[in-house]
Amino acid sequence: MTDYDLEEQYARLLRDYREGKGEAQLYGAQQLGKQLLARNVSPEELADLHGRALERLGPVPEFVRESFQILTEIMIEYGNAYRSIHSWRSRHQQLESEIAVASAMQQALLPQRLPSCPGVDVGLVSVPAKQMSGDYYDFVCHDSHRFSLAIADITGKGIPAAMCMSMLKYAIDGLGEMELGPADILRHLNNVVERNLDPSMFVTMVYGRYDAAVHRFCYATAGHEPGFLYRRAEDRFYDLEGRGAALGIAPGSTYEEREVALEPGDCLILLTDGVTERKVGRAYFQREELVSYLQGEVGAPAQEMANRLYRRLLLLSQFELPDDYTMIILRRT
Amino acid sequence: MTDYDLEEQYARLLRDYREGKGEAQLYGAQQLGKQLLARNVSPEELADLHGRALERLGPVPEFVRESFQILTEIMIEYGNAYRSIHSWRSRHQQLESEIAVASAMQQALLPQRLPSCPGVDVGLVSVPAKQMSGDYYDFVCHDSHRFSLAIADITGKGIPAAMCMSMLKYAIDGLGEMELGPADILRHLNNVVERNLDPSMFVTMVYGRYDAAVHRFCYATAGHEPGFLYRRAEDRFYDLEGRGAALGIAPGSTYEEREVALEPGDCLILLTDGVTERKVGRAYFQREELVSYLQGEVGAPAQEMANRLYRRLLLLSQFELPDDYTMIILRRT
Amino acid sequence: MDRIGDKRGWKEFPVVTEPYSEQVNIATEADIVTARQIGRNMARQLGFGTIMQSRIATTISELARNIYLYADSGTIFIEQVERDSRVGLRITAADTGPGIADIRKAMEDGYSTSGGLGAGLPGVKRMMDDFFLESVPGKGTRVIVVKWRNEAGGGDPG
Amino acid sequence: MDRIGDKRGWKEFPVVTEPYSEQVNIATEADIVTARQIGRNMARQLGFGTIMQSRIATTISELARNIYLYADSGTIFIEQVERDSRVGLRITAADTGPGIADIRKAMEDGYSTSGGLGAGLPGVKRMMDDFFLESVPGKGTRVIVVKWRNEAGGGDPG
Ligand SMILES: [Mn+2]
Ligand SMILES: [Mn+2]
Ligand SMILES: [Mn+2]
Ligand SMILES: [Mn+2]
Repeated sequence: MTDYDLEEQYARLLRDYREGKGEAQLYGAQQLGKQLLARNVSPEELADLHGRALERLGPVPEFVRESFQILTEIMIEYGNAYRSIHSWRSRHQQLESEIAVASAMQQALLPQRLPSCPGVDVGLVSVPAKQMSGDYYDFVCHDSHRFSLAIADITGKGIPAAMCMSMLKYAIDGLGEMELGPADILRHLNNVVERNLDPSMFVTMVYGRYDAAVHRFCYATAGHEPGFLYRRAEDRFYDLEGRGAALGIAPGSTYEEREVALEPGDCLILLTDGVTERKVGRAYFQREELVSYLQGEVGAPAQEMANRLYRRLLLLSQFELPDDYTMIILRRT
Repeated sequence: MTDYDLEEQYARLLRDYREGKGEAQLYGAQQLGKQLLARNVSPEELADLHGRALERLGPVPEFVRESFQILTEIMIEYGNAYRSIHSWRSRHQQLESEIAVASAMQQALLPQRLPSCPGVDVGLVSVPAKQMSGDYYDFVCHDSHRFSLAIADITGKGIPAAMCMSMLKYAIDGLGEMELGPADILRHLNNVVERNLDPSMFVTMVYGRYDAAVHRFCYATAGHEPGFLYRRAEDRFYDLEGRGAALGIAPGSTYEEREVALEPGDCLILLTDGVTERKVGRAYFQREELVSYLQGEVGAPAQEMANRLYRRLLLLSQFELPDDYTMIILRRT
Repeated sequence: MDRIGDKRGWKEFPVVTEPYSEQVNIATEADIVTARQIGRNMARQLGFGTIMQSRIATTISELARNIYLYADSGTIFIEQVERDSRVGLRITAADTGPGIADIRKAMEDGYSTSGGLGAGLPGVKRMMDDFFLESVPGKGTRVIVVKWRNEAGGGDPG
Repeated sequence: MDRIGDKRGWKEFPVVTEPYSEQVNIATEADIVTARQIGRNMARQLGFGTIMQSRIATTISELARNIYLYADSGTIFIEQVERDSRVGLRITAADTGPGIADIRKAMEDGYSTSGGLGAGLPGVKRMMDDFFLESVPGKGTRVIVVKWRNEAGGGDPG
């Protein structure tokens, strides 16, 4: 379409509107607006176009004609704003594509399979609030009946937390062959985090080892949101207590190990605070409310239970996920 | 300022322009445009404002008056584009602030001091092309006269490369206490990178150990841009050759160690391809041209030499830095 | 099912004042024009300024065009509402179309490839005060927006 | 010293055709108006369309205001230029002001805090075809832009 055609189309629209004053022409105007935008016609060109189209409709008083000089001049500033959109958009999309790659790298650091040991059923849901996660989890199988697991939350979300997560991964990997106990592992990780991370950042973690031969879970906690122990016999939930400073708070922190034994039907639920910290309407969700949701789903296979809880909690907060969400469920079958 | 005042100000501007038709009023219009933008007056409101202001100047024909209904309708689409700027901008700024934090974390992973051993002078310049670097370097002092160094380039730039860099850092840290030789270190790192990185990504690296007691540099190379050896006696530059696949290309790659002895005044120059890959005018910079630049600065203290080269090369490419730039200079004094 | 909206739950949505409620089935472009016209008239009666009348018509246009282009059938409801002694206009678009697969994406600027920069739901969301979207893939989509009349009778100037 | 510009080196910048060259020292706002007027007239004589005339005046305004606001003294040069048988208008702003500390930042949108969204050098860069900036902290700044006349006599429509 040439400029001349555009001017004619525009004048016709004005003429039709003049004759009918109809909503149809106003609808046509909106659609024309979309076309003009798609053709990158700037706001100042539109103002100028309007002035030129008027000339075709009737005798335009001189003061009206002149006024379009002023309008065009003002619209150039709007045009500068308008032209900056492309620049903002392309800068943003450049970053987004980098983040997509980094996010795929991060996914590759996470274990691709859940441990399968006789008599214990494992479920996991981990969903980042943004593209990159600041929650971390890991499973390491030692032999046919023993595996270790870690669940951690790094202060903050997004790119910085993700960078820290990859650090944790390699620090834990480096300890792999040493077969340290949970408390020693946290002690070691505390030193790594303390040495390498900004003082304003820290990491909370539960590190534990499950022995499916005796169904005992030995774990240590570093400032992490307490998990839950479900006792089937009593049909009751207990907090999975633990003490110890978060990683990166102070050098030389030590951690204590605790142990729980699971009876058939008992469950361990480990989580990050993204599970509990959600707004429901105008109120905050309470840990006690979470228990009632857990109660509703307990008994299902671990993965199904984890999936259902995620969906129910997401619905509760109208599909907003303000923090990374991770839940691990161990269920003695 | 009320809407009424704005309308009056606008009408005055139109009236003044009508009377004087002066550039001064057009300048005033531009400044008004800035004001209106600063006050978040949308393009459709501006179109409407223009129509209302006209009424104060004289008898506006009905077809002109009606035409502003159409212009306003079209401008709403422009308004939607205009309003999206804020959203693009805030999304972008959110990411930028995350990247600033991550970039500071990354800086903290790099060695804060250069090694100081008797008889060898060390210089370094490392500048990322974007906020986050995909070049990596490290110095580890073993004792009063021995230190190791690494220089590496991760495929790509930006966030993904930076994530990979933090992985390298911890993988190397984990090897710290084992005192492996350069070839074994590269062999080990190759396995880490191969296991954890997307097949499309790889890392080139030179890892070397300098012994200032005998002034020998023992190194191994993984697909990295060759460095230079400057022989003072001959006043000549040699390529610092080395063979070996880049890290992450194939599992089980092995690397060979080479050794050079430095005489007083000899220099080793290690670099990433960001030093050589630059456009000058329409042509690409040649490695031979770099030698002539090196020649011009050799003899200065290592850090000064590195700084001067960086400035001269940057000027050459009109201050564009398309890739991360890293240069390490070792000079036997 | 996937939803996006403000923090208020569904039940807190404003009460409809029955007498001022209209609905238009959207099957042709002429229906879009009809819906726009009704919306513009109701906006005028409620005392919205001319620009806000046009923004409301544009909003109806966008929602109705989504029905026209992507759904077999759908309806636009336009109602006067009140909450906390404020008066507003509520527009509901409900269709039995394919639904929106990724709501988060649909609410991002630049996602709609059709109409260029100004198009789609993010623009509607910015013109209106309240925005609620609910979509079930394979079943349909419902978008509800409200524009509240402020004391001066117009809308916000932004 | 810090520079930003297109890939062409300085020496490749277009040749000035002597007769059409003007300069205005910028000390007051009236000088800004004078420079705009000269630029607009020259643009008209060279056959640029009305919108491009206004964009050229706006560009001169922006560059001259930077001198007026931030530098002790400076000059705007406006010249007709030719290259490869194309005709253009070149505007040079040279001042002995404080210089720009971080050129990369100054060229980013949203950096200028003063004039809101449309302000500053990124906007000028987008309106013109060629852009070259050179600044020595403590010594001064020089900005050179060129707008080429296309066959139709206007500028690009973007
Ligand atoms: Mn976190
Ligand atoms: Mn959290
Ligand atoms: Mn690289
Ligand atoms: Mn490189």
